Amino acid sequence: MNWTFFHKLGSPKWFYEISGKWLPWLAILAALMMATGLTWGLLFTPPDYLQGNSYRIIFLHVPTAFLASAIYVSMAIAGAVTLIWRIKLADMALKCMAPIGTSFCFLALLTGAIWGKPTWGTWWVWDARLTSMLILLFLYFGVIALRGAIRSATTQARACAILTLVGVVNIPIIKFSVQWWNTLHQGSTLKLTEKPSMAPEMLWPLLISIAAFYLFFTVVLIIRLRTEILDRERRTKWVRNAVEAGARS
Amino acid sequence: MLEVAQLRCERDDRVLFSELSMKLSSGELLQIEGANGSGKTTLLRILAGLSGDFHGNIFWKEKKLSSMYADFRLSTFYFGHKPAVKGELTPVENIRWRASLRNEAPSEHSILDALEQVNLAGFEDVACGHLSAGQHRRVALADLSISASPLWILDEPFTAIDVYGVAWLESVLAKHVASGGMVIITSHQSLSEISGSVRKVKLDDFAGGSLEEDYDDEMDSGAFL
Amino acid sequence: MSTAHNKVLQAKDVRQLEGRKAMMALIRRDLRLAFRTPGQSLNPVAFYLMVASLFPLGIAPERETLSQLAGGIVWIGALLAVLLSLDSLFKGDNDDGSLDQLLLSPHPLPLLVLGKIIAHWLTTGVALIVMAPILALMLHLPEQAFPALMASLLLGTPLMSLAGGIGAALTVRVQRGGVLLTLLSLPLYIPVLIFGTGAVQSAVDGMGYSGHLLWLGAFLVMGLCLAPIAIAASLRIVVDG
Amino acid sequence: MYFENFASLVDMGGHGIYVWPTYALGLLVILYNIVSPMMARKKIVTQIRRQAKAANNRKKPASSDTGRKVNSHEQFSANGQQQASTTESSRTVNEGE
Repeated sequence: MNWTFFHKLGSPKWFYEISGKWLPWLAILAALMMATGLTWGLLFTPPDYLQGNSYRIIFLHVPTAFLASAIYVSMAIAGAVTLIWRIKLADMALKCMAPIGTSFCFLALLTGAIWGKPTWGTWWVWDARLTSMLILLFLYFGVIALRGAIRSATTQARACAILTLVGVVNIPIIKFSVQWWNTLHQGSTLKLTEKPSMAPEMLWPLLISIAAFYLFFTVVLIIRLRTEILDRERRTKWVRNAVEAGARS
Repeated sequence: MLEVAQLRCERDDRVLFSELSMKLSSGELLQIEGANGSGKTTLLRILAGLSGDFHGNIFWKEKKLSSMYADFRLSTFYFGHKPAVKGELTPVENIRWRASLRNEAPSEHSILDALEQVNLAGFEDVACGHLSAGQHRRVALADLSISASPLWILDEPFTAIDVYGVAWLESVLAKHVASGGMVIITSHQSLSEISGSVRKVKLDDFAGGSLEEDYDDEMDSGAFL
Repeated sequence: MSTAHNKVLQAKDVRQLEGRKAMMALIRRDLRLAFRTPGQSLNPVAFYLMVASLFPLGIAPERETLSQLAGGIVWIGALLAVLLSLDSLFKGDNDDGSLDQLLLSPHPLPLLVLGKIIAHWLTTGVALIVMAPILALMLHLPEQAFPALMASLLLGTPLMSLAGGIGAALTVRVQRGGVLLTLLSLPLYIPVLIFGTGAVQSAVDGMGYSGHLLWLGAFLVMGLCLAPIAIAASLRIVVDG
Repeated sequence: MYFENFASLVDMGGHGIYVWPTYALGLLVILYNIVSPMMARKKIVTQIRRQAKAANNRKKPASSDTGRKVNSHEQFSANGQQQASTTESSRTVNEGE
């Protein structure tokens, strides 16, 4: 296999250049899809026959919940790359993904809680999904706090990589045990998101929102990464030149 | 035996040293000199394998150190700033666990003998917590004198010991070197007593160097941690 | 004559690596350390007793209420006590330079780490297990649940020492890392807590609890295999910086 | 549109008080994710510019190359290489050798 591409991908400078070209297009696409998915879901779909209009929260809740888990897994992959190939860019990605993942995890929890009020009549239910989401939030806090507690950038990178790897091994165990615990304690209640079959007029806007949120994540990740690259590579000539060029243009 | 090529080390946005190359063979003592903060301890921690945060290469027995760690660690004795002596244990017990970590099991007799050498006779059964900091270091030095490791990496071993201790340690170093051992040592002490085989590295000669990395090649080290 | 030069050769040929011996020596050393400072090593146990006695004061002293909660209280108390004790797992070795010697040992680091964890379990976990039935009696845990409580703690406490060791290793160089250590360890403890209290609760309700114990056992095997490696890697990384 | 008028859209059959705040929160989180990195970027860029200026003042502007303008964003790589050779301080360090 030709590793040149891989190495190129790992070069902060190359990434900075290429992402600068892609960013506007990705941003536009994300904005368009987000607007489409959410407006469609909010205004144009019929209400759910059981939950009424409150189910419209799904178009926010499901994408953010998906993303919250997916981002943690991506962080673990970035962590593995950091440990194995020591690619700086992977650690930067790990660092930049953490706050985004945390914010989505937080949003998923909040939307879940608000959704619970009309559905279950209470703001918080120790439902298996919400509980695992809460623990995922702790996992995110841990990664961010650990990075904050360590001074050396190299140590930060490798320590956080280990922590996310441990966390990602732990996630399925947590999900499984919380599910087990949940079935023991409160039988099967009305599930928030698992529908036997979703009507296509509800499914389409949901799929579009999910894709839109993934795109949005990519866009804000790139923005954060570009800043992080400038910060960490500030001693290089190309960063100084890029910053000056940005100032003039 | 131990070879260092083009070593470069940065800490806290400062280049401690760069382009440092040196070689250490059997029967040699390498004294590393430098002002405070010049990176002596950092260099020793790198050489001992405690720190991997550097650029350049280290070879052990003509092979890359990273592929030789098992053999290298079996051959190395590291004496750091902190003496690694437990206050709750007696000097004899301390030497025992330290030796077992190096895969050695010294006899009771040799331990007592070594403790006598460092003027700790009579303290064999006293918990080290009752001893002074200097005496802690002497416990570690007693361990050094009976270790079977050929390569000694010693960070300021002469601090906090008296004139008698200095003379004793010098004789131990001389004996080790004379019998084909290797020593890397940081110290302000003049080691003139040890005949012939002393070489000095002035770390200040390698200090500085530009921090500005300018890598345009995509496969350059700039992409890696 | 050149003895030291011979030593170089010996290093490879004669001296067989005896990692198990080194591990045992490390365990013996840590046990000695614990026995010679009994005040410090009993801290988690005292904490355990206090936490457990706060619950009746804070909730209700009635037999019915307490007997329903007893399993959870004993387990949460044990969990918090282990968390409290973890802070010093590698801190002492880091402060006096022993950690460097541990990392420079030719023996496999995961093995030495496992020794440290075993010693930690012997000094805290075992004490907590011994205390548990007394607390359970005070909290009116139904008699039929005692075997489940003991068995689940027997499997759960070493698991907590193992999993918590990762956090302890990552925070060993962090000043006042206690809260961070708690934050890193808690998510790992949640499955243990769920299955541990689950076993006790099942026994209280007169149902079988072997399923819970089997899961705990499976986790323990997994922890024994993975945690020492993760801890060893974490220690090398953190000491490097 | 599913809703017949604005009032029914706001009310959503009584569920409006749950749905609309949720979407407001969602908007907030989205805005946070856009604004916070942009502010961070601004801060870093100012920092780097300040440091570069300080470094330039320290070094004597020896060659005409240092003052050369970088015209466009795409050009910086080629330019950077040229500048490196002229403004690199006392010594160059080659890792590979």
